[in-house]
Amino acid sequence: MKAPALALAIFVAVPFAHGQTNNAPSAADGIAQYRALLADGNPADLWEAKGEALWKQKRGAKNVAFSDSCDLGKGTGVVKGAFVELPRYFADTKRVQDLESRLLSCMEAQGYDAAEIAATPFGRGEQVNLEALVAYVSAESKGMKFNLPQTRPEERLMFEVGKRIFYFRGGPYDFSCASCHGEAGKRIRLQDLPDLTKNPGDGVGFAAWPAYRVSSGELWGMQRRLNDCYRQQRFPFPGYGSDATIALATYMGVQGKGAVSIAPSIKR
Amino acid sequence: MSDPMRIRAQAQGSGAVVRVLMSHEMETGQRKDAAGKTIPAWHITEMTAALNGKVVLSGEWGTAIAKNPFTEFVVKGAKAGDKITVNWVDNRGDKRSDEAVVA
Amino acid sequence: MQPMQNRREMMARSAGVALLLAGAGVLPARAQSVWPKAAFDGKSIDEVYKGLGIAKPVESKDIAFTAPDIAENGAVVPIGVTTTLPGVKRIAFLVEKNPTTLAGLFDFTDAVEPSVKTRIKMQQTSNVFAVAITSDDKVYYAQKEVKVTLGGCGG
Amino acid sequence: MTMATVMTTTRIIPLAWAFLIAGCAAAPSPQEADQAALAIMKGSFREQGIAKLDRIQQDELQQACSGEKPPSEATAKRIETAQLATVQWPADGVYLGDWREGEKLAQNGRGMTWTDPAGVPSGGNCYNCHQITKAEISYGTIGPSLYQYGKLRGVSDPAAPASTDMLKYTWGKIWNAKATNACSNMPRFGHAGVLDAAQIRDLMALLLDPKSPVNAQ
Repeated sequence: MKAPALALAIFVAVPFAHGQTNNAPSAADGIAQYRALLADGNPADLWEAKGEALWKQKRGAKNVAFSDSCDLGKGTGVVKGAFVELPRYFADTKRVQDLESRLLSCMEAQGYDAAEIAATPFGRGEQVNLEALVAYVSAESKGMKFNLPQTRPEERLMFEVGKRIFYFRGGPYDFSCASCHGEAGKRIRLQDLPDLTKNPGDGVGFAAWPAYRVSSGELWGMQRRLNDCYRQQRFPFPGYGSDATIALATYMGVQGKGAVSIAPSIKR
Repeated sequence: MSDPMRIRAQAQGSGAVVRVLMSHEMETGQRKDAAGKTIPAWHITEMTAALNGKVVLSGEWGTAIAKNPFTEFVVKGAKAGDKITVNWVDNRGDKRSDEAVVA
Repeated sequence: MQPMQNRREMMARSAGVALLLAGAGVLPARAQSVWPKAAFDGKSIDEVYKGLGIAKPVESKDIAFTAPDIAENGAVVPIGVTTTLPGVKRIAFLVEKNPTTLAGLFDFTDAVEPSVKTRIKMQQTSNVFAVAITSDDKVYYAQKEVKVTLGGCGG
Repeated sequence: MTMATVMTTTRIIPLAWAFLIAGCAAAPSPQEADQAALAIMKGSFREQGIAKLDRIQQDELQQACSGEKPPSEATAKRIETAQLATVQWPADGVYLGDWREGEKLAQNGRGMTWTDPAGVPSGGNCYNCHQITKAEISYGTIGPSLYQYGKLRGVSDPAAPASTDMLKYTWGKIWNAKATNACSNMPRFGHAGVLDAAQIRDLMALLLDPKSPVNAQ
């Protein structure tokens, strides 16, 4: 949580005029005001705390802690700064991996069955722990700028693949990611849609996830975010940690180079 | 067992601003599960906050307090190093107590 | 009649707190439950007032009640209240169009500012009330309409 | 579900890497990236509920409209002609239904996701992208505003012969938006079987009936 404003001034910091609620601009103001009020105490904090404990805890059949075993790209046990450089290529798995798929590899090294966890529905079993871990790992890079490596051919291929998947239209509605996120200044209902074909700016789009989702009261990582995008696109189900989702994350992360991460944020 | 609370207490002016996040479902009792059965209400009923062991604020809550409740209040005269303790109990009798030191 | 009911309840509460203070070093848990079931069961503003044993409140400009004009999601509506009224011991939050009207109550001692922020659920667009009760049983309120909208795809 | 579709473990080397011959190329060629993207799409999804894998088998239009840039004018024209031929016009010549039902459909964003049961009629999703009535402030802006749609287009009497062209244009737009704009963001509601003719009549009434709040307010 941020440092609170002056004790009794806390309720006057609402810079929006009341009274006009029947046209679009003031509706947008109203939503901005709502979000400002919410940002003040983000329940993602609860996941962060849990994730930090999990990171340091000896777990799995091999009884090892991530702090002694998990390399997120910055060295074993290093968390700070790792999030804003993912997805990236990992030599041990010979894959480009995003945060969630990398955490799965680390869990596999602890003795867990990664495929089984990937197939577990969101919000159940070890998926609950993954949510806490993504909250913690992302929080440790809060305020840092995205800077995904694009030095290896595998990383460049994933960017190019991600771009193509972003524009891939399918399903009964002919939707692609670009249908909603290909132009600036658009919204669905009252929800602003970041233009993800460019750098949408600090703390927007890729730089705003993981996030606490107010609607479900759950912490969503990018994997779950993309999963629900594809559900709404009327596509079939993207596998957790599948290459299509990692390619998309690579595309968005590279496009967002230099954007400041505010994750874990709070979202509708 | 429930997850720990997050309590932040920050000295400011002549007191301290305390912000508390609790981990709780706060189930309304109005929702139905996939099988159409009503999910029973499950919510925090009472909370207290204490400064150095003395209750300064308490709350009685119903089902319409949002999931993972957030509470912010201002304790007069609290200073750095003072202890803030927060307790809650829910309608199943589960309870939790956590504390933080004013920074 | 109603104020008397309220006084009884306040006395019961004071007794609880006194008991607690007597046990020095004990964790500050309530000695007994004070959860006012009748008030929380209330399905209208009037039923809640009755359940709390308070008279109909009068509107006061000395209660600063903050709530968003529009809530993007009714599941979490951030609200806050602060007041310059003297002797406020309790603040209640009521949502007129929720299935049960009373969302929550906060009880203040002299050791805290009469000011609190919380988050409530709203089933639909409704008036929300912040009702302040003073130690001499005077009752005041402030209100605000919050529009609950559908923010996303709705699928 | 099959575990093989979840490419998360170190045991499975994704097919796409086969395109990185010897790993010496600094950047993949566009063709390599195209092939890798298709292979990865194929390997990354599984069916769930009513959402089967045929949904990522693209038709010609979807393929042509999946580029960073739109297709050539000639291709677009050819697609539009083919799509126009798919439009099924109301057999009885009745274009308008009940605007009240249309408003409900416009509000409804459900249908056809993997969490939707089979056989439940879909909504129109209209407010997700369009302003429609003055009363609903929660509307999207991906599509143009449809507020006063009929009024602004001079439809004061939908039954009058002068209105026929506008009725047909609007019907065609809802049935198959790609008939007039090859890569439109709008779904092909009639053609794709999202909405049936009766539902489209109700949406038509919402837009064109002078008594509908779209035109009357």
